Order: sequence, then structure tokens, then C-alpha cells
Amino acid sequence: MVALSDYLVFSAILFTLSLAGIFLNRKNVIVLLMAIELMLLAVNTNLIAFSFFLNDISGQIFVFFILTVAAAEAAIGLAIIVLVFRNRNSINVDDLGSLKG
Amino acid sequence: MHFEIPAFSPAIPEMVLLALASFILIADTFWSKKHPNATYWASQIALVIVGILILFSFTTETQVTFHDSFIRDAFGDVLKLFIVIVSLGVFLFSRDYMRLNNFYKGEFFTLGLFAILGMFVMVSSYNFITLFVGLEIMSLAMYAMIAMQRDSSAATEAALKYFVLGAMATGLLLYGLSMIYGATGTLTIPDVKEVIASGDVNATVLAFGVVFIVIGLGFKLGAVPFHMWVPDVYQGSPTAVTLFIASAPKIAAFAIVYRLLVDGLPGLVVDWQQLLIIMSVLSMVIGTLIALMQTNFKRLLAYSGITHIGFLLMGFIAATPEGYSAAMFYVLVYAISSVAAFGLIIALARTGNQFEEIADFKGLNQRNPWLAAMMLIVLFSMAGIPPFIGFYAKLVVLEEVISAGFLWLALIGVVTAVIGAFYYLKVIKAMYFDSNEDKSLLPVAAKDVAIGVSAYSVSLLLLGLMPALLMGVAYNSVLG
Amino acid sequence: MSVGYPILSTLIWLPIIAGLIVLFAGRNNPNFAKWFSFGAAVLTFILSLPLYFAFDMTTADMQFVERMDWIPQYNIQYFLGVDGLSMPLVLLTTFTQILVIASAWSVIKTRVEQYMGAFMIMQGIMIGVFTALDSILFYVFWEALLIPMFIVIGIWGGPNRVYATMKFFLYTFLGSVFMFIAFLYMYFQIGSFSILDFHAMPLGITAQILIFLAFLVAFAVKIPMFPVHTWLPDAHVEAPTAGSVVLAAIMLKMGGYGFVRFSLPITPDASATLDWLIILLSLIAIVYIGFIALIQRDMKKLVAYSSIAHMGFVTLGMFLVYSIVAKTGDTQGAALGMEGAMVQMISHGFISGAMFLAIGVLYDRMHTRDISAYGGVVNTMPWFAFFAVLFAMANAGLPGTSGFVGEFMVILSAFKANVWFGILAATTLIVGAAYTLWMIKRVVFGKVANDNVAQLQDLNRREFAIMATLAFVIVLLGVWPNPLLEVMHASVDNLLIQATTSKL
Amino acid sequence: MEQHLHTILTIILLAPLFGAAVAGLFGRQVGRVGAQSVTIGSVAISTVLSVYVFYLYIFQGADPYNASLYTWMVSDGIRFEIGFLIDKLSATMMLVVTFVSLMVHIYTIGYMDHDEDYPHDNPYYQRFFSYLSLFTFSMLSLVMANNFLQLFFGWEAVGLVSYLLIGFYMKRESAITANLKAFLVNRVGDFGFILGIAMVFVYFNTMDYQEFFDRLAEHEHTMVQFIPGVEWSVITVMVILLFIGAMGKSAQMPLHVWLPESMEGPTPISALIHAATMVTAGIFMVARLSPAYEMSEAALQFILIVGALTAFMMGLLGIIQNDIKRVVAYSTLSQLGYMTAALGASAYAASMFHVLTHAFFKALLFLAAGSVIIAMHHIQDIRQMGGLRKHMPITYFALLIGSLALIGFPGFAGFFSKDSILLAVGESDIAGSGFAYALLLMGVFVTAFYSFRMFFLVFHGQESEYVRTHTIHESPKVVTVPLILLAIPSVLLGLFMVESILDGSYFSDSIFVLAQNDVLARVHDQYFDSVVGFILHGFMSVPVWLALAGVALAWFFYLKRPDIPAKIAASLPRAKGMLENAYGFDRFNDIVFTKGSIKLGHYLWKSIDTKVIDTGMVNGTVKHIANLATMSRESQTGYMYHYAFVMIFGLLGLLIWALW
Repeated sequence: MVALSDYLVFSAILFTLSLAGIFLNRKNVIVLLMAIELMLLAVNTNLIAFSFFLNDISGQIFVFFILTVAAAEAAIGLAIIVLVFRNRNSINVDDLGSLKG
Repeated sequence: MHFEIPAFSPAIPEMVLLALASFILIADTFWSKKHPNATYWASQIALVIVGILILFSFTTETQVTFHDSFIRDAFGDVLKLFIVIVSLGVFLFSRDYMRLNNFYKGEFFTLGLFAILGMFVMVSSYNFITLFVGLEIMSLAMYAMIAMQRDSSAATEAALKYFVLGAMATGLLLYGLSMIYGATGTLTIPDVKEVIASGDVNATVLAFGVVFIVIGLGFKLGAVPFHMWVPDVYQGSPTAVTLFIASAPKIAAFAIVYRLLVDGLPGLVVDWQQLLIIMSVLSMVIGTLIALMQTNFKRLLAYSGITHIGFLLMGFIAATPEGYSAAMFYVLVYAISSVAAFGLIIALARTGNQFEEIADFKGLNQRNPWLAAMMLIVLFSMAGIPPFIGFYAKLVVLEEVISAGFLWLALIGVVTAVIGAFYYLKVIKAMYFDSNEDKSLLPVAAKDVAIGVSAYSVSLLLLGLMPALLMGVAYNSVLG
Repeated sequence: MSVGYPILSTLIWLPIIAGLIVLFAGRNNPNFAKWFSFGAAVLTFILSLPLYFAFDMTTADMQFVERMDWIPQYNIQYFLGVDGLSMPLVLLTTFTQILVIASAWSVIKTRVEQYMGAFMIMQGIMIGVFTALDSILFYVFWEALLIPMFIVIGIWGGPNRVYATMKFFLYTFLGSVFMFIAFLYMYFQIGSFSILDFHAMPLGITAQILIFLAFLVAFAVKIPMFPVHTWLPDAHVEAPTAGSVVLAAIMLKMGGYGFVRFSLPITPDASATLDWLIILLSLIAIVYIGFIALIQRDMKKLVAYSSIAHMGFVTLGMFLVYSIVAKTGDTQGAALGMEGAMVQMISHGFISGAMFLAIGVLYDRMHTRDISAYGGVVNTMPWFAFFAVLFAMANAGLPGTSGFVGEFMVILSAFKANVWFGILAATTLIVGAAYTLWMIKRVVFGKVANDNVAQLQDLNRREFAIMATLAFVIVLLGVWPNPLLEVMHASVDNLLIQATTSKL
Repeated sequence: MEQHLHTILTIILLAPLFGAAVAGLFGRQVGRVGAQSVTIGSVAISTVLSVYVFYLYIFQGADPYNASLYTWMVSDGIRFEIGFLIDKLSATMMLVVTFVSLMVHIYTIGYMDHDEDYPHDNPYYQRFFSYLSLFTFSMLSLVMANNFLQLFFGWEAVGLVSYLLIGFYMKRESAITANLKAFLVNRVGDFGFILGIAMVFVYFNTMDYQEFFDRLAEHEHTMVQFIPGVEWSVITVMVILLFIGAMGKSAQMPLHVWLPESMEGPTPISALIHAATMVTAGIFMVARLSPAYEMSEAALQFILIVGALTAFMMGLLGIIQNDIKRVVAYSTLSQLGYMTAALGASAYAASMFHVLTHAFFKALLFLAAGSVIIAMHHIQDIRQMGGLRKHMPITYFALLIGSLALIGFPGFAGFFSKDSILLAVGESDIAGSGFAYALLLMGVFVTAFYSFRMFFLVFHGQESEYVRTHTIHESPKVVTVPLILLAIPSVLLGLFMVESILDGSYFSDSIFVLAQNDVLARVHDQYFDSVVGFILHGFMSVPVWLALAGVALAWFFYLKRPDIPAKIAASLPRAKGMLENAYGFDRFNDIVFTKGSIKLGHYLWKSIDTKVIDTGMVNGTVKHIANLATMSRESQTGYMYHYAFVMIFGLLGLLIWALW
């Protein structure tokens, strides 16, 4: 029988991984998108775990919304990345530093 | 099981807006060739209709519907009204700007309408899901709007930064929400409040959740240390979009802060108050300091905006109804001033001279005294110098934070205000004291823009002479 | 006490509206701008006269009161009124304004409408400062005043104007925000922003001291007192003539006014504890600044520094009461100092204004304020020399001129408070005469120094009229100050009672 | 009667002011004739009326008249008035002031007619007349005052006019330096004076003489601490402070430095103004406040010593002067010393007596000197003169009479006043009177020596070659007539007055002297039987012989053996040097006060105001903020991962903050 805490720890790890992914990754922007997805999944894990142990359905409903939105988000994100690439022939995170100071 | 039809009446403005937006979205594809302005006018009309709807269905009593996920109250209506008022200006100015930089597209307005819809939903959200959905509707629309100037690498970079960081912030917010859900077992804001009040909850989990939530909100507001996106996005985005980002969404953000922290988590006031204090102080100090050194006017306004958020948070820190009303007053004032400020940039912008650098403003007083005077009003208002409305905004938040016993916070506030005055004065100096090698007169490019922007700017002065009007609106809508 | 019309509001808003009209209608039409402003200034002055003639000298209460709700949410009111302390200052403002407008007549060539407009608006605001009885209203005027002055110095100022005007703005702004916080704190205590309620409210000693210091920062910067005075010389040197006049004649007075309207009545116990600080700084201002003025090479700087020294008498006279009470047990003799301070403010308004106008006259002709560029002006400008010497004598506190009255009263009172106060204050007789007359010697007297001086034209009609008016007032106040003093007695006595009754 | 007297006094006071205003402000309009007639007319009116008032008080013995003209201001319950206190003392002074001024006015017509500094169309002429009238007004308001405030008014107004007169030749560097100096030195005196007034205010709560006198007794034993632990008598301190003012005005050492330079004005007129009238203001003030001075022996001693020192040391300086007007100027200084010494000996009456006689014979001397200067075409160096006697007989006799009066030759006016002073000081028994007496006696000898040195050098001996080469002729009537008019009182005045002065009947109650201090009474009892007797006694007393010795020596040195003085000078270089730079007072003041304060000013400005406050505190703060800003700006690197990192860092920070 898996305890609630296990799920929470698991999601926390996922979450941390995603964060690490965002600020450690110096290379490809696509990785950032993946990291964000991962982050949302961590959240989902949380919600589902809670709703299961609380016997409350609303958490799982929330998850559906999150998933949907995540899809839309990914779409826009990719679109933007395409634009970026068109403008500077690179989606390397290190090249995105013209706005600063 | 039986299924009861929820009451739709409270959500009518949102529904109408949704319908109109979708209609225009489709229609645009047909008429955009022949009547390039049709979409613009349609969107403006749509806004007016919605505004009128809200105005005439305005009630002081609170209605809740959709299984306690949607709330309609005076507080929300006022905010929505101001979102409309602000957005009218945004659309008005952005049309001219997009024409000038030839990326004029109807989609801008439809996206704008959807973003506004998202804000409405945020304002009226009474449930984590609604809140999240509204937030995303708004954010996604905005990501797209920023990227609309496709050939501008700055704009796309800004879009990407905003997107990635925004998504991350959403993730943090959601994580926090999930924690709260876990602790309280409900997603409905009022229930959360009750459960917490009842006391049988895991305090640690709650506190954990609160931190994440506050961070999510802090990002949306652009408070230090979650502000890093603000200057880049403000500078990189086409001024028309910056104008939008800097105005209406702040109102919406204020709304969700209020819904979550005040309606939902009053029981944890001690926790989030602490966090807000930290963020407020950092915002005021860091924002002011970095702004001092800016040479790009949009970026300057970005940092000054961060400072303003620091002041706004004081209202919440006070944690009293008066405090919240003060914060609301502040956010309304701020929204109007930013529309005026960025609107003035657009009004002045020319092909070849976007009026984005402070240096571009040199000798403006000779070249166009009227717009210079307008800019003067806006800047002094933002600096918090009476008799402009910006002063009263600072007055009320400071008063409230002092009443709450945070004298030292007020002191930090005023000192940063003084230091901050310097960078506003720098722009005024450029306009009035410096002389430009280009002495040519600078007639207003578009009458409607000039008139509109003047209206917004002058209102800062008139409201300043009669601050009770706006203040009354804010106070009555919060205090009921 | 009142007259047919809401006199105070009229005095505030008439000039402001006139200023706005000038701003809009006066573009590309300088003559309209000048004449309209002049007319408005004169009208304002005439309308302000009832303040004196209908003034009830027997009472210390506020007169010509206007009161209505302004910001109900915070119980902020549009609350105006004058007493014996503020009324003379209002008249000083309306009077000076006429000369200010006239002085710029042919001097200002660029953007005349903005110049005139700025000064008209400034006048209204300044009157607002002196008549506001609600602290927030007061603060609004107090701060709003910075805007036109900032613009005036910045646009029409000298080569280093930007530095000067920025310094002026930020310095004064920094000073006043603490006062602002103090207001908010007191509102938090009693739920009212009315200055009169502040007078009545009880306050613990700690709170009083903090509030007193907050006020001190604001007013000390404005007056200005040592060591926060360095913005003044810069501002004066860079400002156009009329700007310097307004600055010296009226804006500095706001600081002094602040002390009598806020510090003394609201925080009497703190004032009693910290009066030594004020007195010390005042004496430093009188002596130390005197020596600095002595060696200035720029005429405006010299007069600016002398202003600081003269303001030293104001602050000194205001805070003598506590030492006198401590020494003699009653306030006998304190009123002399207090009224002396008030007289000093008024008379300094005229004298410094006159000095700056005189320097302006020279500057318009030779475009330099450097003392060494002059010499023997008297040979080419006898009438100017006449007035210059008269004003200089007034500045040196010669009996028979208004400059003497205040200093005399303050010195007497200071001597009563503490022998050494009196002695140090009296050194101004020597030092003050030294720096003023030395400048006169180098500028006015002597052989014609150079061709430029030889080319000088004597005063034209307009300048003569301005100078003569000021000379008349200065001498009149000197030989018969009583009319000015009798309107103060009631208020000053009341102030002394407030200042000496503990709030603990 | 009262009312009608009041009007008269008002007219006396204001007429000259009116004249001054007309001549000064409308000089060009009224022209020379207009200016001179209006000013002379107005002063003449004052003079006539003063004569009437004088008659009223001296011969009719009218009661003192103390009334207010108007209320200057009321503050703190104290009335500051402008008013009159007329008694024998002020009546006498009024007469002197108006009369001398009138003479000067008339004399000016001739003297100022042509001027080398100003073209003829320049209204300098009118301006000068307006100064003269203004001076008369100031002086009158001073002597007629019934309160300290007005006293100070006149006091400073007189200072102002002397500033204007000395600087009359505005183009001359020397003139405009001298007038600035004069004003500032007087201000030093006024510094003490105003503090004295402040003490009056503090302890007596009034400005009015009468009330002040009435309350004097209350504070006889009151003590005050200036320096903690050191106790002084209030009255002593007060009167000494007031006397410091007198030292400035009446040019007592060390505040005498301005008087010699005051000769920069259009001599001898302004010189006369100063010598005969203005400088007596101090003497008058002390006499006027005699009730207060009588109560402090310490103050009297101080005054006595100061006076005696001035009398002697300034006299010595007269010896080495070659400028004719400077000789007279120094003689003035030394005579003022006599008057002051008399005050110190409580012989106020004698002092005032000397003021009177001195006014006349000094006027005579100055005008005579002026006449010489005119004749010599504005050459003032007595070494270039000589043998003028036959060229200008009237002037010759005028100057002779003046000198005899000055040295106190028995029978002449100066003799009576000076001898009574000497006797009085001799009689006085306050500490230091012996020393003072010795100094004064030596002074007599010195006076005689330098006066006749000048006299001989100018009129006797062989003609200098300037005199031989130029045509010298007697001055015009406008000059000589006043000479004659002044010569008469210089001879006779003493004869009539001495008795009433000595028996105290002249000033009677307008001057107050304690019985034990009343030296004049003693003098009267011991030496005075009749005027003739007094003269005879004079011949048998030391002073006269000292004077004659001085004359003789002068005759020997400058007529018989003109080579000796040079030898002596050569043999005593140090003494010569000391005398030539007047004991180095000027150098001291110049180095210590002038240069010193300028140095101090520069130091304070550069080091404290500019460096510490402005650069350090003000702009320093700005600089630090700017640095901070630049640093914090670096944080905005522009890289997303940094932004994300900051956010996460913030997250951790807040988490820690919240959970601990």
C-alpha cells in the first residue's frame, strides 16, 4: 500500500528536477518546454494523490484542466520557438541575452 | 442523480464577451482583406457593450454560481469596468502603433479580447480551477500578442522569456494550490477559508502551499525577486503590447491576489504578510535602484512599475479592508498612468524614432509642448508629487501600512520614492531643459491617439484635484 | 471675520487659473501673457487687501475660514484660514508677485507664456501653503510648489541649472516626506488631518521628538538651516532673477512658517527638549555663514548666503521662549523674539527680493554676477546706486529700514534668554555690514572699472518703479513697524501659550 | 504751551529731513540754488527754533519736557517710542548741532562750488547739501531722544551719514576704503551698544530714559554671570557696553582708527561734521545717562583711563603729521580724550562744557585750515606752506585764536573748559585718577607743541617756493565771515559759562552726580571765586606753563633752529616709526581682522561648506546610491536561466523564512 507521503515525495522530486532543468539547461529551449511539462505533471501527481486519499473528485477534475491547458501552452511555446529560430537561426538559450541591464 | 441548471445571469458579461470575441475572430478572417479597420471597430464596440452590460447590471449584492466557482460582486464589477476602460485605450493606441510598424493585424484585437476575457474570469474566480483557467486564457493570449511582431527579434526573445518564466510561475502557483487542496480538501475558495478557520489542517503543508502561491502571484504582479521578466518583456515587446501588459493584467493580478489571499487564506495572514513584506521592500528598493541607471524609457517604466508594485503590496500588508481598498485604489491609478505613459510613447513614436530612449525626448517642450506637458503630468503623478492622483495613491497605502504598525516600511517607501523621483525628473529634464539638435516641430500623428492619451493624462490631474471620486469607488467596492 | 467673497480660495485659485489661461492662450503672444499675468497679479493683490483691513486683531482664532469635505474616506478637508502669523505672509506673497511679474518684463525672451504661467501658478500654490489648515492640503501645496520652481530654474536658469534644480527638488522633497509620514502617523492617532486638531492632540515625549525631528528635516531644508543649506546658493545662482526673488522672498519663509504652525504648537515638549539644537544651528548660521558670505565672488551667492544668515535670526527668535522660561520662569521677553522672527521673515522678503532684483538689473545689462566684473557703477547708474546702497543698508540692518526691526527684537530677546546667544547674534551687526557693504564698495563705488560698466544705462521706468516700491516699503516698515506687529500680537501670545503648555 | 513746544520740537527735528529729501531726491529738478536754499533754509529754521528752545531752558529754566512723538511699535507689552526728552542738556546740544551745521551749510556754498572730482553739471552739489541736512537730522534725533531705541536710531543714522560723507568722492579708492572702515569700526562700537541696550531691556523692561532712571536703584546690587562663576554688577557691565558704543562714535582708543581717515571726505566740511558734532555723540550719551554711570565706579575708572590714554597718545601723533587737516584731526582725537576723561571723573558738566567750546574753536580751526587749503589750491602739506601771514590776515588771526583756545590759553574759551577738566580730574579720587591726571598734563604740553608747530610752519618762517611762485590771496567772504563769526565765541564763550558750569547751575538736574563724586563742586569751592580770579589762578597753575612751554619749544624748533627736529627724529628711529604708523593699530586690525576674517571665510567655505557638506554629505550620498544602482543593475543579465535561478533562489528563501 503506497502512502500519500510517497506520492508527495515523488512529485516533489519531479518538481525539483523540472526546476533544475529550467535553470541548469544552457542549451536547447525545447528542453525548457519539457521541463515545464514535467513541472505540471508533478502538480498533477500531487492533485491526484490528494484527491484519491481525500476521496474528493474535484482534484482530478482540476488535473484535466491542467492537462488541456498544458497542451495549449506547449503549442504556443513551440510557435514562439519557431519565431525565435526564424529571427536568429538558433534556439540556444545562451543566445537569448540581448535584452538585459 | 439530478442535474440542476446553474444560474447564468452573473456571468453574462463574460459570456457576451466570449461570444463577441469568437465572432470577431471568425469574421476577421473574412473581412480583414476588405475592411482592415472592421476588426478594430468591432472589438472596441464589443468592449463598450460589455462595459455597458457590467455598468447596467451593476449590483452591490454578491452572487455565486457554477457550484461556487464563479462570483459576481461589486468588487469584481469595478475591476472589470476599469479593465474595459483601460483596454479601450490600449486598443485605440495600439492600432496606430501597429500601422506605423506595419504589423497591423486584426488578430491583435481578438487576442486582446480573449486576454480580457481571461482577466474577467480571474476577477470573478471563486475556485482554484476557474482562477487557473482565467489566468491561462490571459497569459496564452499575451504570449501570442508579444510575438505578433514576427520580424522583431527583440519581441520574440521577450515572448520566449515571458512564456518560459510565466509557465514556470504558473507551475509554482499550481503546486501551491495543490498543497492547499491537499491540506483543506477543497478547491473552492470560501470553503478553503472555512476549513482553515475550523483549524484541523496540517499547518506545515498550508504554509508550504502559501509560499508557492505567493510566489506565483508575485510573478504575475512582477514583484522582486520574481520580477526579472518585467524589464525585458516591457522593453522587447512592441510598445502597443507593453502598454497592454503594463495596465489591465495588473488589475487582474490584483484581483486574484485578493481572491486567494484575502477571500481564501485570511487564516494564514501572518504567513503571507511576512512574505509580502519581504517582496514589497525588495521591490521598492531594487526597482528604484536599477531604474536610476536606465536609458531606455520603456525599461525605465518597467522598473518604476516594479517599485509601484512594492507600494501596492503595502495595502495587502496592512491586512485590513481599508488596506485592500487602498491597494485597489493604487492599482487602478497605476493602470491608468501606465496607459497614459505608454500611450504617450505611441503618440510620439515615428518611423525611425520610436521614442523609446530617454534621449529621444530631448527638447520635446519646443517640439510639441502639449504632449510634453502631458508627459510631465504622467511622470509627476507616477513620482507621487501632488496634486496628481499618484500622490494620493501613495498617501493611502502609506497611511494604511502605518495604521497597521509598519512605520519603518512606510519610511523605506518614502525614501525610495524620493530617490525614485530622480529618474522621472531625468526624463522631464530631457524634455524641458535639454535642447535637441532636431528642432523640427513634432505634430501629432493621429488625432484620435492624441486626444485619447490627453484624456488619460489629464484625468490624472483632475482625479488628483478630486481624489475622493476614484477613492470612493475603490473603497465602497471593497468595504461594501 | 469675513468679507463678501471666499477671499482665500479666490487668492489661491485666481492666480492658478490665470496661469493656466496664460499657458494656453499666451502661446506666440508674449504681450498678452505679460499683461494678463500682470493684471491678474495686481487684481490678486487688491483682492488680498481686505485680509489686512478686515482682520480682527483681537483674536488668535483662524479668520476668513473656509471648510468643506474633500476626501471623506480619510476625513481630509478643504480647510483654509489665516491668523496673525500667516496673514502677513499672504500679503507678502501677493505683493511680491507684482514685482516678480514686472521684473521679468523685457528680460525673458523665450517661452514667455510658460514663464509667466509658472509664476502665476506658483503664487496661488504659495498662498495655499500659508492658508491651508488641513495638513494634507498643506502638504499638497507644499509639494506642488516644487514643480513650477523646478521647471523655472531648469528652463530659464544659468549654465549649471540642471544640477541646481535637481538638487533643489530632491533636497526639498527628501525633507518633506518625513513631515508627510509624521502627518500620517498623527492621523493614525486621532483620525483627523486638521492642523488645529493636531495642536490639541496629546502626544508622548518619544512620539513628539520623532515628529519634531521629522518636521525639523522638512523645515530646516526649506529655510534653510545649517548644515542642509547648500542647495540654496546653487538654486539662487542658477535661477532667473524672478526665481531667486520668489525663492528668497517667499519659499524660505515657508520653513519658518512651518516651525510656528507645526513644530512649536504640535510638539511643545520636544521643542523644549531640543530647542538647544535649533538655537545652536541658528547661531552657526548667523556667524559661520556670515564669514562665508564675506568671501563670495558671485553677487547672488553672497546674497544667498546672507539670506541663510538672516533666516538664522528667524529660527533663533522662534525657539528662544524655552530658555527664557527656564531662566526667568515666565515668557516675558519671548514674544519679542517670536514677533521679531516674524518681522524678520517679512522684512527679509522685501530686502532679499530687492537685493536680487538689483543684482538682476545689473545682470540684464552685463550678463555676469561676478563682483570683480564691476566697479564704479555709481558713475553710470546713479539711481541704481542709490537704491543699491539703501537695500544694502537694509540688509546690514540699519535702523530706519525694516532689516533692523527683526534683528533688533531677536537680539534683545536672545540676550534675555542667554547672554551668549545675544552676543553671538549681535555679531551680525559687524559681519553683516562687512559682507554687504564690501560688495557695494566693490560693485557700486570706485572708478569705472571697464568699458562695459561705462556703457551701462541707468534704471528705466519699469525698474525704477519696482525699486522705488520696495524702497518705500522697506523704509516704511523700518520707521513704523507697528502696523505689521499689531496684527501678530494675539496669535503670537496664543502660540507662546501652546508652545509652553506640555502635552504629556 | 506744551502742545506748542511739541510742534516746535517736531519742526526742529523734521525740517532738516525735509531739506535733505528735497535736495537728495530731486537734486536735478531743483538745481543747485534750489537745493542750497531749501537745505539752508530748513536748517536755519531748526537753528532759530533751537535758539528759542535754548533760551527757554537755559535762561527761563523751563521744566524738562518728556513726550512721545509716535509709537514705533509695541511688543511684549513694551512700548518702543519715538519722542523727545528736552532739558538743559539736550537744549544745549541742539543749539550746538544746529548752529554748527548751519555754519557748515553756508560755508559749503563757497567751498563746494567747484570740485575736481565732479563735472559742474553733476548734482554732487545738491547731494552734498542733502547729506549735510540728513546729518543734522540724525544728530538732532540722537540728542532729542527720550529713549534708547531712538538714541540707537540717531546713533546709526549718524554713522550712515558719515559713511556717505567720507565716501563722497566715490571714485577715490582711499575714500571708499575709509568710509567702509569708518562704518565697520563704528559697528564694532554699536555691537557693544546694542548689547548694552539689550541689558537695559532685560533688566529694566523699558526703553524710556525716565523709567530707566527711576528703576536704576532696583538693580544697584544685581549681579550677572557672563562666564559661569564670574559675577559682575549688572549696571557696570551695562554702562561699559554702552560706553563701548561711545568709544566707537567718539573715537576713543582702540576704536579711534576711523577718525583720521574720515578726513577723506571733502575737507574740511565733513571733517568738521565729525570733529565738532558727530564725535560728541558718545560724550553726550554718557552725560545723558549720568545717573547710570554714577552707580558704577568701575565703569568710571575704565572711562577715565581710556580717555586719558586717548588724550595723550593721540596728541603725540599730532606732532608728526604734515597734512594740515590731519594735525587738526589728531588734535580732535586728543580733545575727545579730555572730554571722556572728564566723564570718567564724573565731571559731566565740564565735559559738556568742553564739547561746547571745542565745537566752536575746532570749527574755527577747521574752517581756517580749509581757508588755507583753498588759498593753497588744495595743497595740504604744511611743509610746502610758510609765511602766509601777510597773504591772508583774517585766516591768520582766526587760526591763532583757534590755537590759543585749543591749548587753553587763559581767557580763551578752551582754557575754562580744559582747566576745569584738569582740575576736576586732579580732584577726583577714584582709582587711577592720579595716572590719568599725569597723562592729561603731558597732553597739554603736547597739544600746545603740535598746534603751534602747525601755526608757525603755515604762517611764519620764510615762504616756501610754492608760495613764492603762486599768487596766494585771502579766501572769499562766504569763507571768512563764518571764521569771524566763530572766532567770537571761541574767545568769549568760556567767560560767560564757566561759573554756571562749575557751580552746577548750568545743567542743574539734567545731569546727575553723586555727592561723593561731585568733583566740580569741589573745584568750584577751592579755585573759583570769580571769572577773573579763575583766569589769574590759571596763570599760576601748572597746565598753562606747560602749554606756554610747548609753544616756546615749537617756536624754537620750527622757527629758530629748524634743523633740530630732523636730528631728533633721526636719533630716535624706533619712536619715530611707532608714531608714524600710529602705534600700529591699523596694521594690527588689517592683519588680524580684515585678512583674518577673509582667511577664515575661505577656510569655512572651501573646507566645510564645499568639501565636507556639499561634496561629502550631499553629492557623496548621491554617488554612493549611483554605485549601488550600477551594481544592482548587473544582476539583470538577460539570461533566462539566471532569471529562473533568481526565482528559485527567492522560492527557497521564502520557504526558509516561512517554515522556520
